[in-house]
Amino acid sequence: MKFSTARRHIREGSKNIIRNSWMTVASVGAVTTTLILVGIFLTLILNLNQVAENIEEDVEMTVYAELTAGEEELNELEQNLSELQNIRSLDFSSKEEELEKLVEDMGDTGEQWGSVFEDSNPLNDAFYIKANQATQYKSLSEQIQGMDYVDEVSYSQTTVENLLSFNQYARYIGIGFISALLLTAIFLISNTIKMTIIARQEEIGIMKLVGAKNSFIRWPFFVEGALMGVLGSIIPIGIVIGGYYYLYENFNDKINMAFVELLPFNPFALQISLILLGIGVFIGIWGSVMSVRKFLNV
Amino acid sequence: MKFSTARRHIREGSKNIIRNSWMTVASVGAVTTTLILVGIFLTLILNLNQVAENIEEDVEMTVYAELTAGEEELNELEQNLSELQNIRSLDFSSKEEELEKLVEDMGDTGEQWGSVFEDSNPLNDAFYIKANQATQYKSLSEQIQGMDYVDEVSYSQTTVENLLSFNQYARYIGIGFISALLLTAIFLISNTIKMTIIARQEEIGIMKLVGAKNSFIRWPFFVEGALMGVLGSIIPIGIVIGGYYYLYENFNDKINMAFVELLPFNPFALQISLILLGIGVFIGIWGSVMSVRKFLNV
Amino acid sequence: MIELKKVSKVYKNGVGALNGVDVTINQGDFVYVVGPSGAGKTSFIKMMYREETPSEGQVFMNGVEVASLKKKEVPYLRRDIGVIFQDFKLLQRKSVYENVAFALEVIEENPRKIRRRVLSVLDQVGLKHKARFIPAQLSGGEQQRVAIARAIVNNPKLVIADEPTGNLDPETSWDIMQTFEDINASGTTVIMATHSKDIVNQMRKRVIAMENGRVVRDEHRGEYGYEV
Amino acid sequence: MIELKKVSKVYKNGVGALNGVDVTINQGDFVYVVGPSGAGKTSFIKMMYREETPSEGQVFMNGVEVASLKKKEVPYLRRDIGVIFQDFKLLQRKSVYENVAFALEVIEENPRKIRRRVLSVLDQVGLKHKARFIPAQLSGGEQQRVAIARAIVNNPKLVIADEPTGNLDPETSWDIMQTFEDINASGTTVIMATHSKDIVNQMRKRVIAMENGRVVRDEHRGEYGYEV
Ligand SMILES: Nc1ncnc2c1ncn2[C@@H]1O[C@H](COP(=O)(O)OP(=O)(O)OP(=O)(O)O)[C@@H](O)[C@H]1O
Ligand SMILES: Nc1ncnc2c1ncn2[C@@H]1O[C@H](COP(=O)(O)OP(=O)(O)OP(=O)(O)O)[C@@H](O)[C@H]1O
Ligand SMILES: [Mg+2]
Ligand SMILES: [Mg+2]
Repeated sequence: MKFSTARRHIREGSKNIIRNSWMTVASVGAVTTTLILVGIFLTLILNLNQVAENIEEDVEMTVYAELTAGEEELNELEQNLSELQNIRSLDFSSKEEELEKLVEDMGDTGEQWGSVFEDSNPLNDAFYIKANQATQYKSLSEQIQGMDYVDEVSYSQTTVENLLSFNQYARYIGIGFISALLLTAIFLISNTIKMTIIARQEEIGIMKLVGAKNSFIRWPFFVEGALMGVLGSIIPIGIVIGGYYYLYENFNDKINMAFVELLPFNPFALQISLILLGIGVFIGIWGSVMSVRKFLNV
Repeated sequence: MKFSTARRHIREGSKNIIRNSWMTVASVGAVTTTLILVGIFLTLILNLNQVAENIEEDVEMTVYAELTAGEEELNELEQNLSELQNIRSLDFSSKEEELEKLVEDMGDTGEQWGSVFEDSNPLNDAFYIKANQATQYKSLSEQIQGMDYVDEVSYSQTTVENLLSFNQYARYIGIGFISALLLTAIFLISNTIKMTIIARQEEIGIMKLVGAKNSFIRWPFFVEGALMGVLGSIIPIGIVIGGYYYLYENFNDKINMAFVELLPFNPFALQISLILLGIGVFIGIWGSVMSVRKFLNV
Repeated sequence: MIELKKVSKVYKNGVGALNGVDVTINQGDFVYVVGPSGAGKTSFIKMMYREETPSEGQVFMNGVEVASLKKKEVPYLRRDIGVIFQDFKLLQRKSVYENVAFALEVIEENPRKIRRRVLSVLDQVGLKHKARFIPAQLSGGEQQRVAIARAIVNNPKLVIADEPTGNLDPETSWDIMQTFEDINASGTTVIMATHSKDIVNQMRKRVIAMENGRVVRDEHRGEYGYEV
Repeated sequence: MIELKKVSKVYKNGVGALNGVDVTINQGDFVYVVGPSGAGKTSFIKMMYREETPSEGQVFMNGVEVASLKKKEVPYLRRDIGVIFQDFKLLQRKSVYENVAFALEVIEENPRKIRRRVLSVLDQVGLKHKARFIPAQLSGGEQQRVAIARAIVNNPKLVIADEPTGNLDPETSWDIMQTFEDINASGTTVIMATHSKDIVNQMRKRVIAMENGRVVRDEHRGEYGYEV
């Protein structure tokens, strides 16, 4: 394609946007509506995902060493533990530290007990382990239980598993929903664009009769589709970013539940804008491609 | 309008559906897609609403009579209570019955205690009250606390209030969502229909030049819109009913949480079908009206 | 009776198509409108059925000023006028039969009568055997004849024909002209814009010659020509 | 060179438009195609630029069988042929200038050349002053001249004109015919379907007369007429 032809296609595509003002409004409207929905859902799901990850990250496993284990044995155990795969962190906490924590947790009564136990500490030395992924605790715990000098491995198994399956479900549903919404959007928009093209079926026919190649006819439609995608994503981006900014400024501090924290505005706003823009442009072009193809074979 | 003319409009409208097969597919497709979403959400929200109502219905308030109150005083209290407004049920449970319940609840250890307390029952006579609506417990409890012979009024205040506000939010969000979805659907579909009419702008212009009144032009479009609505609601009705039937048959028994129970298939399927059909027809006609008007003034 | 009083028309894009046109046409007249391409013939005609309204001056149809009609009244004006448009303006999605029948359906004519009348008019223009076809399946001349059939099907008091024989061979043209003569003889006014020298010169009628939006000649039993 | 060998065409709806047509047209010929409405003139012409393909028989353009062309090759065939369609087929959303320029844009002509050539052709058909208008703002005859300009703008080797003077007054018609003579004199083949007796009889050329889908007469320096 010559440079002058490329310029012509871009000019034509942009002109069409203006000339078929009515159709443009309709198509852009369809893109806008669906992208708003997509944007809201995406924000919701990305934040929920973050919450889920926060929760998963907080899970940890405690390995209690046998009471009889001496320094050497503890070192060996630590060595063995550190050689495990899928481990993100490994911290040692001696029985004295454990006692301190216990005393602290118990408050007033704790102090009395503290002095009682100072000499004959009944607690175990412990290792705190975080796995790379919450799904790995089960197998880790099985491996560790087989090691020497291990008294007990404790991680709230059912909690973790419930949590995991809940998160899993939430993600599946979220992904399913977003996909359904995107499919709907694509369908509706290609539908809309198809119709703008049906309305120009005659025009396309004439172009072909005058000797235009299919690609020559197609290009301005691509440009038009992409432009409509861009136009259609402006309002959704505005709404999502504006709404998120409002939420972030006003509610992030007030939400006092642990784990629940909105994704920081700064990279998130840019990311979601780019995603929405990308989807808009993709849908616009894709809708054009699909529908022009239909009528180029006339 | 003459009868023959009415018949003509219906015939024309139906013919248009077939003639503009491409456009029909596009419009019906848009109706279908959005109605599927609406259908799924409606099902979800109606069921959630039911759950919320079940929960609210289970809330009850206990009024403990003073330990010193004799039969006469209890009768007076019952009289006073039964005169309260907004009360759905009022049951009396004597201190002996209360003890029996307690013993039962406590299981093995209960039996020992039962015999101990048989002679010197430390429990109060109680009245169990259900309000018409969960929101009324607060004011009811205030009224009752002012009555004679009342020792204590107990209803888990915070639980009820949390529940209420949760249900309230859930409903608002649900209604907001459905409305947004419906608006989207209406917008998209009137958009689509508008475009089928843009494509027929020329046709409409010719009709006017040949002496057709606006109403004459409009009617077949109404018929067409209504038919497209009907066609567009078939698949969503099928999906929602089919899916609900499947869920209902397979999962209703397995859901063992209290309060959570799917709405019975039989009236629900019919109701949701009628709602979807109604929305479809309404959207179809409305889309036509809106868009024809635009072009009749050409 | 049709009266144009000092009618001028300037289109939105600034083109002046009519310029002080003063013409009176009586019921039952047969008038040719001739003139070079772009002279304003079609614009002149459009004033009568209110596809366009004058920028200046007035148009009276049977004493009623056309520009003052309410929107609701316009269809009734048009029903009394059969127009053969220069570009046919057929409904592309409807069959030949339906296109012609449409002009009767809008006046809520009885269905049986519609059928009889449409078939008879299609026969008259020689297209009865193509009644079920859609316009795209017809030749240019056939489409033109459908437009003619639609214009005359409801026996209007005025027939306006804009270049009605441009796509017809001489013989078919003469048949159509005969039809116009017949309906004119029965009292219908006929106004016909044409470039056909042969027809104008052989069927001597009143000739209104236009040039640059002005009437440059208006002769009874005139000849084709416009250069003064 | 154009060769039609025993070409028959039956449209999908069962109408037979061509029936065993055998015609050879040499490069540089000037050919009138005449015949009554619905004779098959337009169908005959459509075979050459492959708007339609024969149901039977073959069409060769410069030795290449048209029906055997791949879809991709069809545009190249059409670029060598300038067609004036009976119904103009102008792009309604584009200006006069853009309509004419389109035929040069598709062959990726250099933009400056496009501009020069388009304006010169518009001048030739007398529409330079309306270059910025869209077709709906033109009179019938003006639209027809835009179609003519588009057909000749890229100096095609073959010009096919389907009733190119149907909406033109006699004088403009003669101007257009002069243009066709000129391009024919420079070696371009011209094929013109027409109902204009005057033109055919005064500019004596080869005449192919059709009736009911058959060629009933094929004479050099012939006259208008088809009834055998
Ligand atoms: N809708 C319009 N908008 C702008 N200008 C117009 C419009 N219609 C016609 N014109 C211009 O008005 C002038 C007269 O046009 P009109 O169609 O009346 O000519 P005409 O005599 O019918 O010509 P022809 O014989 O070619 O059909 C022309 O110059 C034309 O370009
Ligand atoms: N696309 C089509 N589908 C079906 N039939 C068609 C189609 N095009 C033309 N016909 C029929 O084929 C026959 C020849 O049509 P054609 O257009 O070739 O005639 P023509 O000689 O050009 O007539 P005119 O002088 O009226 O333009 C006609 O009877 C017409 O009805
Ligand atoms: Mg005209
Ligand atoms: Mg033809």
